[in-house]
Amino acid sequence: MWAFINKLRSPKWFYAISARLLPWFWAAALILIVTGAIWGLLFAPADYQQGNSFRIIYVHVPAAFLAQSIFVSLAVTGLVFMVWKIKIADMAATVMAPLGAAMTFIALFSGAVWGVPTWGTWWMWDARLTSMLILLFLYLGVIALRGAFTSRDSASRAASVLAMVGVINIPIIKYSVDWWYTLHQPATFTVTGRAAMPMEMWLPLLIMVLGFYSFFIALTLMRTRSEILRREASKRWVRELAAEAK
Amino acid sequence: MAFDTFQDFLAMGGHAPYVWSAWGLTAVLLLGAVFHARFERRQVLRQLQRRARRDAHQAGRQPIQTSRGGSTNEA
Amino acid sequence: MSLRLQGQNLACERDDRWLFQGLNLDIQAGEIVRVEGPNGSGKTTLLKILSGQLADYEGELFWDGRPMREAREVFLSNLLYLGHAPGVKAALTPLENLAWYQALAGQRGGEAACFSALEEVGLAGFEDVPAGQLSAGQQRRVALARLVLAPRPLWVLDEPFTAIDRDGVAALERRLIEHARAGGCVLVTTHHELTPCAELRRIRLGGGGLDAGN
Amino acid sequence: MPATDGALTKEVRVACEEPRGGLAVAVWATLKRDLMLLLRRRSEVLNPLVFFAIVITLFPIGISPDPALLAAIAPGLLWVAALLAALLSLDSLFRADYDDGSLEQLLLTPQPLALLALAKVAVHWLLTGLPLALMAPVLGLMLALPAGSYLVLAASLALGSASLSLIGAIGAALTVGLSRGGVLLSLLVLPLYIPVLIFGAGAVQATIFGDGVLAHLAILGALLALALIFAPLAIAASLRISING
Repeated sequence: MWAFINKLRSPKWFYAISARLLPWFWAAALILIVTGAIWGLLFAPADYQQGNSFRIIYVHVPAAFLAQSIFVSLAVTGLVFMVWKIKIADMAATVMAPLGAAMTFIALFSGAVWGVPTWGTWWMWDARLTSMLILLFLYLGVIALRGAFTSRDSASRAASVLAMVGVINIPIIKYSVDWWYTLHQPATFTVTGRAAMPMEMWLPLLIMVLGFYSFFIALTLMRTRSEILRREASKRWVRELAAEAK
Repeated sequence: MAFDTFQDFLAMGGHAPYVWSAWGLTAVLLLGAVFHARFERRQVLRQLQRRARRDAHQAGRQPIQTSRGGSTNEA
Repeated sequence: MSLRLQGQNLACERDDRWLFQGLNLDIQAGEIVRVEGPNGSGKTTLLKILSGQLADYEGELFWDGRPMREAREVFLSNLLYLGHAPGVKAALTPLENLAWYQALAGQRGGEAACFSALEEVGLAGFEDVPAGQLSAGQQRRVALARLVLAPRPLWVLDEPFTAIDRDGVAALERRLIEHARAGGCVLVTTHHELTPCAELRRIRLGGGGLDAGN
Repeated sequence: MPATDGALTKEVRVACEEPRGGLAVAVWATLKRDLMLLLRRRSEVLNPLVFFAIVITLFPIGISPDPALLAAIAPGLLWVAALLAALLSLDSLFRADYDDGSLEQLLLTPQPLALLALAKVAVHWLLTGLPLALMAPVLGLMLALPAGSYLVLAASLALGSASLSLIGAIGAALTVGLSRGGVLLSLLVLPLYIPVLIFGAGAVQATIFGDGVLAHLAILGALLALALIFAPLAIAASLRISING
C-alpha cells in the first residue's frame, strides 16, 4: 500500500503505467457502450407502462451514477492531495470536474425529457431531478472556485476542501430533498439489491453503466496525462520525451 | 428484436423526440469529450516540441540548465 | 529549552518556478539574520515558511531540534511575526488592539504593560484615539509596540521599517540589537541598510528571481 | 520612538517558554473584539435587516396583495429572504481581517484556529441571524402568516441561521483572498443551504398544518450539531489556504 502511494508521487511512473492501461479502458468503453446501446435500443422489450420512452433509462441512469461517483472521486482525490501532497491526485481532480458536470447535465436533461411522456411536463420538481440540479450547482461551484485563484496551489487546495465539504453534504441534501418530495419514484436500479425489472431490461443497463465507468476512467487517464505534461513541462523527463517525439 | 421495421425503430412508438434527444445529447457530449481530450493532448505535445526546439536553439549559445533558478547560498 | 531554528534543504516552488532550492539554515539565539535578495526572490515567502504560515515547501524545519510538525505549538508561542500589513484594526484604539494581541497569547489584563509599551514606541497620548485616525507610521508603531509588550524570543519581521520616520528607524534598529544581545533572535527583511554589528548575519536569496537571466 | 539611552545594558534576558494555554481568554477576547468592531459600525449590522424588510415588501407588490395567497407562501418567503439577508453580510466576515493583516496574526497564535474562527462565526450569528429571527414575526404579520406559527418561525430561524452562519463561513474563508469573491461565495454556499431551508420552512408549514413541529426543530438542531463539529475545521483549513493566496 505504502509502496503504491509512493509510486503515485512520481508523475513519470504514472505517465508510463497509464499508457499501458489506456487502450484497455478505451476498448472496454467502446465495446460495452456499443453493446449496451444496441441491446437497449433494439432488443430490450418496451416497458408495459411507459412504452419505448423508457429507453432513456439507458443513458439517464449511467450518467446519474457517474455524476455522483465523480463527485465522490473529487473529494477522495482532494483528500489524497491534501494529506499526502500527491500532485497526480490534484491533476486528476482538475480534469474530472468538467466531466462530472457534463454527466450531471446529461442526467438532468434526459430526466427532464423523460418527464414529458411520463408526467406530461418538461420540468417536475421531482426529488431525484432536484438533487441532480443541486449537484450540478455544486460542480459549478468547484469549477468556478478553482478558476478564481491565480496561484494553482491555492486553487487546488481550495477546490479540494470544497469537494470534501460538498461530499459530506450530498447525502444530507439527498435525504432532505427526498423527504421534501415524498412522491418520488422508488429507485429503479441497484447493483446489489434485487432488480424490479426483468433481466432483458436491466442487463443492458448494467452493461451501459460499466461502459460509462470505463469511459470515465479512460478519459480521466488520458486527460491526466496531458495535464502531467503541461504541469511538468520543465522537468527533464518531459523534455526528453518531447525531444524523442519529434 | 423489439421493432419490426426500421421505421418503427426510428419512431420509438411515438416517443421519438424524447428518446432520440436524450441519446443524441449523450452521444454529442461523450464524443465531444473524446475529441477535446485528443485535441488537448496534441496541443500539449506541440507546445512541448516548440519548447524543445527553443532549448535546442539556445543550447548553441549556452549550456542547458535542467533546473531553473535555485542558486542559493548562505553568507 | 533553547532558541534554535533550523532548516534543512528547504525548497519552494511557486507555480513551476523555484524560488529557492537546497537552502540550509541554522538560526540561533543572539543573532540578527537579514534575508536579502532582489524583488521576487522569495524573501517574504521564506519568512512565511519560517514562521510556519506556509505548508507547501520541501525540506525539513526544526525548532529546538524537534521537527516543526511536533513543535508547532511551542514554536508559535515563542514567535512574534509582523508582516507587510500591520494587523491593526482601524476602528479600535491602540490600547484595544494591543489588548486583543495580549489575549491571543493567553495573557489576561495587563493594561499597565500596554500603556508603557505604547509610550515606548512614542504613542503616549494616542492610547484612546481610534487607530484609523493615526498616520500610517503611527499605525505601524502600534504593531511595533507588540515587540515591547510580548516577551517572545524569536522575531520575524517583514519590512518593519516601512513608513517609520528616521528617529523611529534608529530606535527600532537599537531595539533589534538589544533583543539579540538579550538572548533573542531576529529574522528580518528590509530595504533599509542595517548598521553593521557583531550580531548581524545575511542570507542571500537570488537567481530564481526576475534578474536570473534565463 | 524615543531613544531609551542605556537600554543596551538592560538585564532582562529573553528565553523560550512552554505554551501558556489561555484558550478561554483568547476566544473570549476575540468574541468581544468582533462584537465591539461591529457595534462601532452599526450600519453593517442594520443593512441585512433592512434588506430583509425590503425583500419581503417586494413580494406582495410582485405577486398579489391577497392575504390568502400570501399566507400560503409566507413561510417559504420569510425563510428565503432571511437566508439571503444572512448571506449578504457573510462576505465581510473575514475580509476586513484579511485586508489589515490581523487574519495573518490570528493564524499565528498558538491557540487552535478552529475555535477562534468559531468565535467570529458566533458574533456573525449574534448580530445577523438572531436579529433576523427576532424581526421575522413582524414581517410575518405583514404577509398574513397564520396565527400560532410566529414563535416557531422565530425559533426555526434562530436555530437554522446558526447553521447558515457556520456553513457560509466556510465559503467566506475560501473566497476571502479573492478580490471579487462576493458572487462566487453565493454560488458555493447556496446549494449547501438547501437542507436547512427545507427543514426551517418545513417547521413553519408544519405548525400551520398542525404536524409535528418538534421533529423539524430536532432535525434543524441535528444539522446545527453536525455543522458545529465539521464547519470550524473546514473554516480553519480554508483560512490557511486563503492566506497563502
